[in-house]
Amino acid sequence: MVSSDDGCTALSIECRQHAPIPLDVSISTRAGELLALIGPSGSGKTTVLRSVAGLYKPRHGRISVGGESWLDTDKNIDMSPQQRRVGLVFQDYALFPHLSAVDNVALAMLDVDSVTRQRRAEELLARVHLNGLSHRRPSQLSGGERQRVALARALARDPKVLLLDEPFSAVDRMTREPLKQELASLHRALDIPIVLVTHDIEEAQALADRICVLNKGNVMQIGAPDDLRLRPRTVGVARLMGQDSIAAAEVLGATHIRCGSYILEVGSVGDHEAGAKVTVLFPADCISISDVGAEHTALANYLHGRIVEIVATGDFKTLLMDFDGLVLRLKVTAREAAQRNLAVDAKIAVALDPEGVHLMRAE
Amino acid sequence: MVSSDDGCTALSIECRQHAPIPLDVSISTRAGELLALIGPSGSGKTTVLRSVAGLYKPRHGRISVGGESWLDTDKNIDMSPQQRRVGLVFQDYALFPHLSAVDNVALAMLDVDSVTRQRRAEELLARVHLNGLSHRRPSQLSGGERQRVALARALARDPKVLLLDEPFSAVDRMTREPLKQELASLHRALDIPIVLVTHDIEEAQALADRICVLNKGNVMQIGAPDDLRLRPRTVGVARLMGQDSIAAAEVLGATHIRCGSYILEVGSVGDHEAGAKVTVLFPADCISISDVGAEHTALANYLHGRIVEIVATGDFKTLLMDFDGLVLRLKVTAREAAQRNLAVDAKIAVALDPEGVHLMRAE
Amino acid sequence: MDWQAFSLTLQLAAWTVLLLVPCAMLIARALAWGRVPMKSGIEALIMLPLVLPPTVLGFYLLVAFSPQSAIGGTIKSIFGSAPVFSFTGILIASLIVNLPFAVQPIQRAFEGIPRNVREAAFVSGLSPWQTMRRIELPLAWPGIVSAIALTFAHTLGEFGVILLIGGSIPGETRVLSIAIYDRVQAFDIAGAGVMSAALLGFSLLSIAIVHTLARRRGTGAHGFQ
Amino acid sequence: MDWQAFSLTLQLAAWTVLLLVPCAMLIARALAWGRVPMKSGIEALIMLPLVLPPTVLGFYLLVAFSPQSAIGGTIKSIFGSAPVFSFTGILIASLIVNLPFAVQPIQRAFEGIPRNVREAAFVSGLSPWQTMRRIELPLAWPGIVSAIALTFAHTLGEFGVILLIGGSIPGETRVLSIAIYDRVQAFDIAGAGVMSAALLGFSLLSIAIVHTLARRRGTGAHGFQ
Amino acid sequence: RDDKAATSPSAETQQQVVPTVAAAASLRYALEEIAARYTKATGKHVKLTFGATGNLVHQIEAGAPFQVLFAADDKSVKKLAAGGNTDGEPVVFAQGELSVAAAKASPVAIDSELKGLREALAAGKVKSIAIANPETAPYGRAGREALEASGLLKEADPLIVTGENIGQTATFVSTGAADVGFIARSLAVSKELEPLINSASVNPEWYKPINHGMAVVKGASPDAKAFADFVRGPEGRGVLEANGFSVPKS
Ligand SMILES: Nc1ncnc2c1ncn2[C@@H]1O[C@H](COP(=O)(O)OP(=O)(O)OP(=O)(O)O)[C@@H](O)[C@H]1O
Ligand SMILES: Nc1ncnc2c1ncn2[C@@H]1O[C@H](COP(=O)(O)OP(=O)(O)OP(=O)(O)O)[C@@H](O)[C@H]1O
Ligand code: MOO
Ligand SMILES: [Mg+2]
Ligand SMILES: [Mg+2]
Repeated sequence: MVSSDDGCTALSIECRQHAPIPLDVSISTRAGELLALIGPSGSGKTTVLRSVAGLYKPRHGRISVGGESWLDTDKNIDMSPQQRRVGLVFQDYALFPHLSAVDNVALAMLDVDSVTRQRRAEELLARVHLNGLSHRRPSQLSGGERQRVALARALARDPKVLLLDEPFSAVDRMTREPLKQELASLHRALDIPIVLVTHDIEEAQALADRICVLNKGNVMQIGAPDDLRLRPRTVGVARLMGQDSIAAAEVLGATHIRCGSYILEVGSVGDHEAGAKVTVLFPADCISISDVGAEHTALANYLHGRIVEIVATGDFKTLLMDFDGLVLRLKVTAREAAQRNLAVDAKIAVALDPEGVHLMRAE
Repeated sequence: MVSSDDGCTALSIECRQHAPIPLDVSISTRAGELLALIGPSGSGKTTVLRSVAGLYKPRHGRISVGGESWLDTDKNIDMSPQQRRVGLVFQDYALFPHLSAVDNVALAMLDVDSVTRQRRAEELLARVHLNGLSHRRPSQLSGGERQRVALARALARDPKVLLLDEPFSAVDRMTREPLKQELASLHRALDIPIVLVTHDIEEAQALADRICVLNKGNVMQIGAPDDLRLRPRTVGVARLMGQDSIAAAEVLGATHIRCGSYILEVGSVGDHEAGAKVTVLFPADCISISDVGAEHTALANYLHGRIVEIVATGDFKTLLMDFDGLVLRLKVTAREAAQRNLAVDAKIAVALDPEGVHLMRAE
Repeated sequence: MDWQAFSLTLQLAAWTVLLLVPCAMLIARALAWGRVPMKSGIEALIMLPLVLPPTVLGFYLLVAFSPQSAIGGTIKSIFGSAPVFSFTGILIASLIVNLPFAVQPIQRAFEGIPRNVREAAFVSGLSPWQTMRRIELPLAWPGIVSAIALTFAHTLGEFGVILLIGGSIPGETRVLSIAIYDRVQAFDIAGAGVMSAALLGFSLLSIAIVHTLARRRGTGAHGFQ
Repeated sequence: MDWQAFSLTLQLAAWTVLLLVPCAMLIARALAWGRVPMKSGIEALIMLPLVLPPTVLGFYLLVAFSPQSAIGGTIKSIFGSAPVFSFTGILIASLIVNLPFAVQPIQRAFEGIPRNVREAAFVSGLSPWQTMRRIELPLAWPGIVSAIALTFAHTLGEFGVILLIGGSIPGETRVLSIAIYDRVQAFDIAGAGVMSAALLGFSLLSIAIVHTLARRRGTGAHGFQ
Repeated sequence: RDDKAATSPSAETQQQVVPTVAAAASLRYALEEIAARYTKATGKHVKLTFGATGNLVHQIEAGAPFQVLFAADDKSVKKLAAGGNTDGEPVVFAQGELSVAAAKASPVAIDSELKGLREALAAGKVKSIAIANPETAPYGRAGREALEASGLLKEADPLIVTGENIGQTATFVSTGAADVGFIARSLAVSKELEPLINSASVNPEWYKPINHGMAVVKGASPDAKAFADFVRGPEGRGVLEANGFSVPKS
């Protein structure tokens, strides 16, 4: 069973079906945990949220919150969305088109008396920085404004679970920052599980306690952000997490692999046998730029090659480096790039921290 | 007049009105230029795109493309959306709900014979990585899948201007990367202006030739990405561009300002008078971490203080540093943070490059 | 001008709308979203009164309502009189005849409400009843107005069935359409003309009012974006 | 069973649908989105045939169509015969009577199409005509089916107007509803029953077919998400 | 075959060959029988259309292709003639008799002097009395006169329900929807209605004679005129009398 720790598994989701939308997920979160759900487009993230909210019923499934069973297809339990008390931000907002922003929010609090309701709705709108627009209809609001009304509405219900389907996708950085802080403080204040679907890995890493990676309806990996970033189980997870320095390699022994023309030392090859073909990830953390010319060639994991391409994005530059066919990508600050005179076609040398190098099953 | 360079201003937009949506923009782009339009939620980005497409008619306006006048309220010219030949990705996709993905795309090519049309529609869908889903209806597609159908449809028409309203907001990093590359190669291949509305500054910086910042319907600044990042005209622009190291200061002379308890050397104070109150931005590029303890105190722009907070997001850590009340934010790679043993409450010293420090009007 | 017939006609139309439209909303909603078994069959059944010539329908109702019949007899034993030749009788007939006019437009309107807007209501904790009152009805408003207008107007003009089961009793069953027909039959073309004009003017007025209402309350209902 | 009346009725219903529904689509579309001056007035005017008792309408049509009148005379001088007491006559009457049934549901359906879907069509280069054919009509399909079903069914059962201007001439104007009424008046209840049952069965069948069609083509039309 | 003819290209000529005749509802059974005999005797057909007299007159004035009108009264044919729509003067070809009738299950006893009705009224057992519209249908007018002459009108008036024409009034009575009614004897004695009701002729002194007028419409064909003559001829008279009409000496 899932709730092995102390019985207070806050949200536990199990869904299994083949068609029409393939699903095979089993996720459980602790109360007060913020779980980010990421995965390629069409991987079933929205479907999982809808299942939790009671808007989609998987063929086989068990969903429980704080010990209360919301869905159990074996026992024929299926609570209605109303009974489930979730706050859900729809990917496409799904605002009530005939109601003003404040009424959209107030309507989620029908159990409260009408004066309090209006006041609290206004407060919630202020919290998502929509003061002054509360009497506009959705059709008179911009995309980002609509999304924030949807967020306020989801919070209004005092939910037992908060489900956010890309709640910040339509808002700019300046608007998003305070919203994220709202979410973080909410997360601290409320002792409820929050599931956040997002395409922004940084956002997921910054906000989430754990990240769950979905692909084609399957959970690829679930764990702390750094776990997924540094020790992804598959190449897919690695790429989703923004890691691009990936290469094919062969296991040589307990601490060595052959990668292109290099023999590299690694912390551990895990349970890969000698001779096994593997895929290897070099997380940015384990790559450090050395000074070229210094004769460290004897040193383990010292590579030298050439800069193939430099892509500048804002304060950072992404280097594409070729070490005899082993291609690594590294993001450095513009400052460092300037100090080191990094330029296309310039020679470059890097040292790889053996502990950081991560082996995965071959693709 | 706008088209001063060589008469080949590809797209020129002028819109002015007070109500219901305040607008006062004047933007012109060159053929083949990719212009990113950024700005807070509700600043009028969608409205500008709609005006160009002919779906919104500002009170006063002139819009012309490649010398052809699409709108001129003074001369009573107002071409229909059909005549204008734009490719537009709607913020909310606006797919035809009764048609399959491939038919959605094919319908934008009615001038082509039906066999070619189907083939090209399938090609376009493949280009946005939707192979195999081409016979699904929008209601059977996930959010990101829908968005990509919308992108394919916008490309189908062989447009004279491409207008993209957050075309990647609903797709994950792995799906987005190739799409961005599609866009970049399209941008190189097509000699048409592209206007991209986005909330992702990195995306804007990576893809755009120039960035235009809108706020409340006004153009705040328009220029090359680095221009905006390093020399924003206002604090608003700076923050939108992701720059957070901002402080109040007083101009002392041609090359010096007082900022908190420090007197800092700057490259130039521009046209700010001595004694003027200004707001000063320290772009990340001009901040370098020095070794603490080394007695550089005499050196200009050498600050030492304390690390107040470290926020880890993926490969990076954001340091919040306090130098006697002057608060700076700096994003460093996790590697650098480890090498330097950066930790909360540890002492830290930084040097500020006088050339990088940027002065703005006081807020 | 037969003012009594005029007021009777209005009463009939008003009662028909008042009684029928709420029922029609429930039926239409069930047909739009409910898992109704044999949906097509039921939909066809609702269309039935539209298909049957009014006099045929009238004849069957006459037979059913007469005090000797099972239905008429039962009603008589309960209410003291059979529904034939009474206001109650023509009201029942009018309800039956107008069923399709009331149900069809409302059903279409309900079907037009996006699924996820209703889902949002469920998730916001609105009971099915609250969802109906606060979300579905306002959004279906234009369709409901259509139904009200069609039903009201059609009742004003209803003739065939009432002719058969009404018996043209002044103040009880002689509605305006029957009165007008009488005038035509009696070659009193002028009298028929006056009454027709009155009916016409009144109907035009009420339809215009209802439509204006529809536009007012319906604003934004079409603003799905 | 009066097969002649049966086939005549079908022809009338078919022609009515065929001629009326396309016009209704144009009118409904203009009312839904066009800048029509005096929209409320026009809408009320379209509702008019619904309001007027069929016999009143029939009477006025009778007067208007008679060879002595201006309209009837003109038609006679063009087509060689006045439209009264002919198939053409009852067809014209049927078109007028059914106007509201055809326009209302289609108008509601057009109004329900999201604005940005139409805008997307414009931006995709579809001319207004192509937008109508490829986007609006498919999306308004359920409403159009409603209109077809209402019009077809209502014509099958139409009685009052035809009674007045048709004159019950076998093979020309004696439609099924009139034939049934005739049987009822002749106390040939069995004969009326057989014909009613036939009419009923046929209508139920056609309505069910039309509704199934609606569901088929309409799939996804409500999938706005 | 009849229906074939109607849809064939020669429908127009066929219709001219077979004249269309319009008649009031009260004449239905008598005229159907006469038409059958006419066909038997001459081999020629007529098409019969029945309706309310008022409607039929409107239709003829509007150009309906009816060639002869047999009305339920004499006023309408005179009106038609005054409008110049007839060929020759209208004539009264039959006189109708009024019957009082009730469904077999009705609580009202039926007799010529309306004693049963009087008792039932006194006992409050009558809820409705059906007559045809007195303004437009002569049998309705006669029914009202009979109630007045018998002194029952005051009590009966609130209970009166009116049918559009005499056929519909008979429907009210035969279905039991109305407890009692005044209808044409020609209908009351017809084989369709007879088994359903009890009926009796009303004392003829209680109402003014009911004259059925007939007119040949302008432009009628010789065949139509021949049928009109046949109705007034000996065979027609016989059938009319057998169906409860009396035929005036011409
Ligand atoms: N009605 C349907 N019938 C069949 N397949 C469907 C249906 N609805 C959705 N799908 C498919 O199910 C898969 C999962 O959809 P879902 O919306 O859960 O994806 P998602 O992870 O939320 O994607 P995105 O990030 O693009 O929103 C998609 O591949 C989609 O095409
Ligand atoms: N019909 C309307 N009436 C009045 N104001 C409107 C209407 N439609 C939009 N607005 C307002 O106009 C402003 C600009 O809207 P627009 O959609 O152009 O913003 P945007 O920059 O695209 O925002 P976002 O990034 O959130 O999509 C918003 O403040 C919005 O509230
Ligand atoms: O059908 Mo009549 O005109 O009542 O005898
Ligand atoms: Mg999704
Ligand atoms: Mg926008």
